[in-house]
Amino acid sequence: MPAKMPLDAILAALFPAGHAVTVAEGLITGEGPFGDGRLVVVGIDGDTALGVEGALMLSRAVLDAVKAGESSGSRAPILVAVDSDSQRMSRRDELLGLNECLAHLAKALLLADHLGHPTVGLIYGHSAAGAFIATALATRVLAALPGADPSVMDLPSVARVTKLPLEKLEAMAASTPVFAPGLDNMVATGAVHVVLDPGQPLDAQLRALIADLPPGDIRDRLGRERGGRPVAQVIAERVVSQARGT
Amino acid sequence: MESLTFRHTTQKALPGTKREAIIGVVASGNLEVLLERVLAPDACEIAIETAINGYGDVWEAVVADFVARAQPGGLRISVNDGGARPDTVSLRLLQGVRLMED
Amino acid sequence: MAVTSASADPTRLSWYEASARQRVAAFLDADTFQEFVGPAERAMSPHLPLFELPRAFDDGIVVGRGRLDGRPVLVAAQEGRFMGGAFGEVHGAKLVGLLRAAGAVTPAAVLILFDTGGVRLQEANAGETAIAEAMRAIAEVRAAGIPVIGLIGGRAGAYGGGGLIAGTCARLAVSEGGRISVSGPEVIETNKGAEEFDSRDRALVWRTMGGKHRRLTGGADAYVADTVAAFRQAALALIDRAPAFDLATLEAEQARLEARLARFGACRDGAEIWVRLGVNDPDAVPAMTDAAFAETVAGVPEASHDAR
Amino acid sequence: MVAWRNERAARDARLEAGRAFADGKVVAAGSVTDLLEAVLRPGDRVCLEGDNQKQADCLARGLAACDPARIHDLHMVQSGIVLPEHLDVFETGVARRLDYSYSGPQGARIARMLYGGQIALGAVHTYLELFARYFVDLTPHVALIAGVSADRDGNLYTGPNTEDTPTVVEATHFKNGLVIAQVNEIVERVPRVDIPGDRIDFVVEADRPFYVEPLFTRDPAAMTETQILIAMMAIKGIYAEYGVRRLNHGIGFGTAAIELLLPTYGERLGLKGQIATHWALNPHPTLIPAIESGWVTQVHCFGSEVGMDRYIRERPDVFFTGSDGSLRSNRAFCQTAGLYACDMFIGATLQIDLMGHSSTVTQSRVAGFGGAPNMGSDPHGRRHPSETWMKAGREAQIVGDPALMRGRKLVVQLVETFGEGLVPTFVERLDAMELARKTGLELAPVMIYADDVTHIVTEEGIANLLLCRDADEREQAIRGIAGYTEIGRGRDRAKVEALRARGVIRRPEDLGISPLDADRSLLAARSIKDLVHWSGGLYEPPAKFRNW
Repeated sequence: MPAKMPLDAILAALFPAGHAVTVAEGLITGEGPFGDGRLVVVGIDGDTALGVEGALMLSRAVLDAVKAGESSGSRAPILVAVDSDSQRMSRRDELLGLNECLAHLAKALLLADHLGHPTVGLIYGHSAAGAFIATALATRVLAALPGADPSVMDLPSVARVTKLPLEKLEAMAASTPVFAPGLDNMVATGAVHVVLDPGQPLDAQLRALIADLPPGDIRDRLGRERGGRPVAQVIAERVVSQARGT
Repeated sequence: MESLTFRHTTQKALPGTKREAIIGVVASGNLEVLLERVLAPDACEIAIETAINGYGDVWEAVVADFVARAQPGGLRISVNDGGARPDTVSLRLLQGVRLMED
Repeated sequence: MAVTSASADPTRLSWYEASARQRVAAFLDADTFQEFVGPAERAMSPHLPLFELPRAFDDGIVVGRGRLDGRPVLVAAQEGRFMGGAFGEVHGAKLVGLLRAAGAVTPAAVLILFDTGGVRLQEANAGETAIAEAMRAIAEVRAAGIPVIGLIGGRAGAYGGGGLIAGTCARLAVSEGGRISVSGPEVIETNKGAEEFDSRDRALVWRTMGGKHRRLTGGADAYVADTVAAFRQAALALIDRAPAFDLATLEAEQARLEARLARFGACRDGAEIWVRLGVNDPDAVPAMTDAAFAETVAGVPEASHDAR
Repeated sequence: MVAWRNERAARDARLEAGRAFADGKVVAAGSVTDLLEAVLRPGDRVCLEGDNQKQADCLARGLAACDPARIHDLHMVQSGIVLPEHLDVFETGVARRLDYSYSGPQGARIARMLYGGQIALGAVHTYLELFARYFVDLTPHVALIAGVSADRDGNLYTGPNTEDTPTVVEATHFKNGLVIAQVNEIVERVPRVDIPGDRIDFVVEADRPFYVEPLFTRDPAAMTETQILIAMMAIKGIYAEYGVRRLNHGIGFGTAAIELLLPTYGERLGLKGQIATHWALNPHPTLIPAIESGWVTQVHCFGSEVGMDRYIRERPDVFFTGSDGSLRSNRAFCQTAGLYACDMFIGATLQIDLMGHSSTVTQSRVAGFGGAPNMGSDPHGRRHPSETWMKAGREAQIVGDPALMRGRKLVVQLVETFGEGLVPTFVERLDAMELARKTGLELAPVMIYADDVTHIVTEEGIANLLLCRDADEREQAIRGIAGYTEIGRGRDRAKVEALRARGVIRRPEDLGISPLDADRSLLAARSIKDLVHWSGGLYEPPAKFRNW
């Protein structure tokens, strides 16, 4: 597996003229000059687990960007950069309503998108489960860098839950992208739209993505085309067409 | 997993006009039964997908008793089984037939 | 308490006990439900056979249209007993398709009857992606002015991605048995140890993520008895009280959740939070009858809001 | 000259040795092992109170920690092998011989240790049988018992779980033995005196409250349609048919379903007051709806049940309670009541053979007996009539002068044809016989012998074995309700139909019951929470049964 590209290097490549993006306790916020305007960056760095405080801090940053867009009339693109753990697993987080906080973060990103902010996810390290859904997966388009390692659950844990031998799961994982961890499988599923080329300027690649945003949610189509989710699009379309019929 | 199919000839068609019904849930020790009125009035086909291998003769007996008792002529019955006991299978089959008779 | 005969009024059916199909049939106006991609279409999981696992004709979710007090609605109901109601490829695609259809058919509401442990591990990537798709679709449906209402009272609760989808809905109704959470108690215990969360302490589980706790803290907007009729009444009331999906709502939610962390961030237990919310006898909350609990909720301003 | 006081002198010597670790009668929890090493002698018969529920766990830990060089080859004579420590003592050599009754939670380990020869097994008893032997040839030298509280004089309050304690103390104290009690707390004055202080030699204040397992709590949420169907058949085909008023229930889901159907299905059949009024039974939470609906006149208990204490206190018309208000249970008396004063025992089992012998033993588990064989036997010492008993007697009577007829106790096995994991309940040969062969037991551990069984109820029907006139009929009656097990499929269909025509076999439809009506909505309570509601909030279920 290629090495993970560090956040510093990513930011340097995105903002050749410098930026005001900071990382505090693993939470990324800030912005920098981008093309004619600015690029807002939020995210998670350093394999950090996302808890209630972190989710609300990121959602605050997203809503601030939306507010700025309201007043300026210019909808800045929002980049959600992720190298995270899963959601923080603790009694306290659940007690305080982690599901609401994560959903709120996702809703903030979806609202930004709805109001015209281009939203782009960038997974450059690990991410999993609720943290992934609330961040990078809540953007219009999700890009990855080689070395990214998204997953829902690692294979030993899958083995424990499904009571299948690890060796068998490993063998199955080689041919079945639908359950196995790893970037290639998330690409095949359609969750990750594109893998960027670290050898080319990142800012240009990002600008190209923003210029050519898909019109809506095309992840199930990608999943069918790439073979990682063979039937989802067909089923969803069948539901839509039956619902539209009388 | 094991697939089993049984075909029976019945003495009569199952009364009622309902085209389709489903009962039960696939879970441990439980099953779902999908009934469709798509066959000739004296024919019944029962296709089973079961999670537990090696009980073909028990299924055969359960199905034969069910057909003799319910006379489900005209029905194609499809079963997804999560390892239900024979009495649960019989019960679900009868519950399904009752829905089709409505 | 329900002491009913087999032929009793189906709306008195226990929500917790009922199957997804029973819930839908008894929840909607009688005989109005029309299913999309029904069981006879045999839209089953293409992946479960690899794991030697049995499939279900509906992949554990029922979707379709019907009427609620005469108003047209779209409805999805998860079957918590099949694979824990978990999101697989087909399961998730059916929900996503229903939500996308809402934009075209403009129902009075979309109702999601949650009963899920989250992502189906055997189809984890498909399930996780479908959850993201569903959340995006809900945002679009809500932005179009159509309320999306979640109902939670099944045996599997609303866990994992299910908890996130629930948090994306405009309104939520929950019963005592309903649980809403991201990580389940067993998952937390497995990862962090029994000192962090003893999953066998059921009372603790419910104080942490159960229906009463969620209602008192504003994590759900209605608390209902465990009957289909009660959920139906709650859904009808919530449809007309759904907040808009706009900046004002999300700013209000941001403030609401920040205030929650500030006030209760140091609490270790649900009962501590209830005290700070002004509940006189927090130890009595778990055993409270539905009526007494409704009275308690009425005295807690934080429980009711438009910030979701 | 013959010495007549050797035992008394030995007892006094033990007492004296023990006093070094006591303040009066009171011993600190940390000194238990020292105390035991002082008072025990190699080869002693020791009763370590392990009841069905209440466990002298602090004393068990102390005993397990004894130095096997000093204390060894003990002969344990106790009803329950429940805690790991109960078997640890055999691994260290502290104990060698064992006579016991019940070993549910340790059933697998005890089987391994029996096969491995680590335990010299005397016998697996029924409760009453073991209690009886305490007074004849298994009298303990030392008894280690458990109670809720004691005063400094040793007056003991057992709490609602009195269970075996009076019997054990009676046999030990009055025959020169030493009694050591662990209590949760030492108090100025006990709520009531269950055991007078002069029968208690040492009192240990335990480091934590004694362990009690909620053995009798069956969650209505887990009851299946099949169990409900079987319960409906039992109520209509047996309780109503024989007018069974005085009875004992086993602890399975089937009988719990019956308890929950009394106020609904039973009410509908007009049976209130006609059946199930007087009970020998632990305080089953699932009996609450029937009690609250006025079905139950009285209940005597073997022991208590976790969470039921407050409820019982508020229902003294129904339960036996002390002057302090809490339940007074007594296993020996309740077993006797079940044996002689009940007209029916109904319970489940794991295996039934073609004659109707039943056993809960499998080759990998030796669960022991507990009380079922007493309850589930027809006592030849009974001399009082009842309608139920006489009707059963008439059905069984085939020869002789009717004036010399005696009644029969109903012994009913309530089973599903397949158990967990599709394991058939009906078998050609009981696993118990293989176990007996492998471990060299003289008696196969049969739970209930065929000649005691009067009825078997499965989801397929009721077999009335009283009406069977020969072994072949009996076999076909059993095959005829054995469903799709190999035994069931091996039936002679013509013979089975003939038995059905005679009423020996009755199918649900013969009883006017449709399997399609067996619905969970018939249960008076469908969850533990419902039981709490029925009890008016008095029932306090343990955490693991809560869903709120």
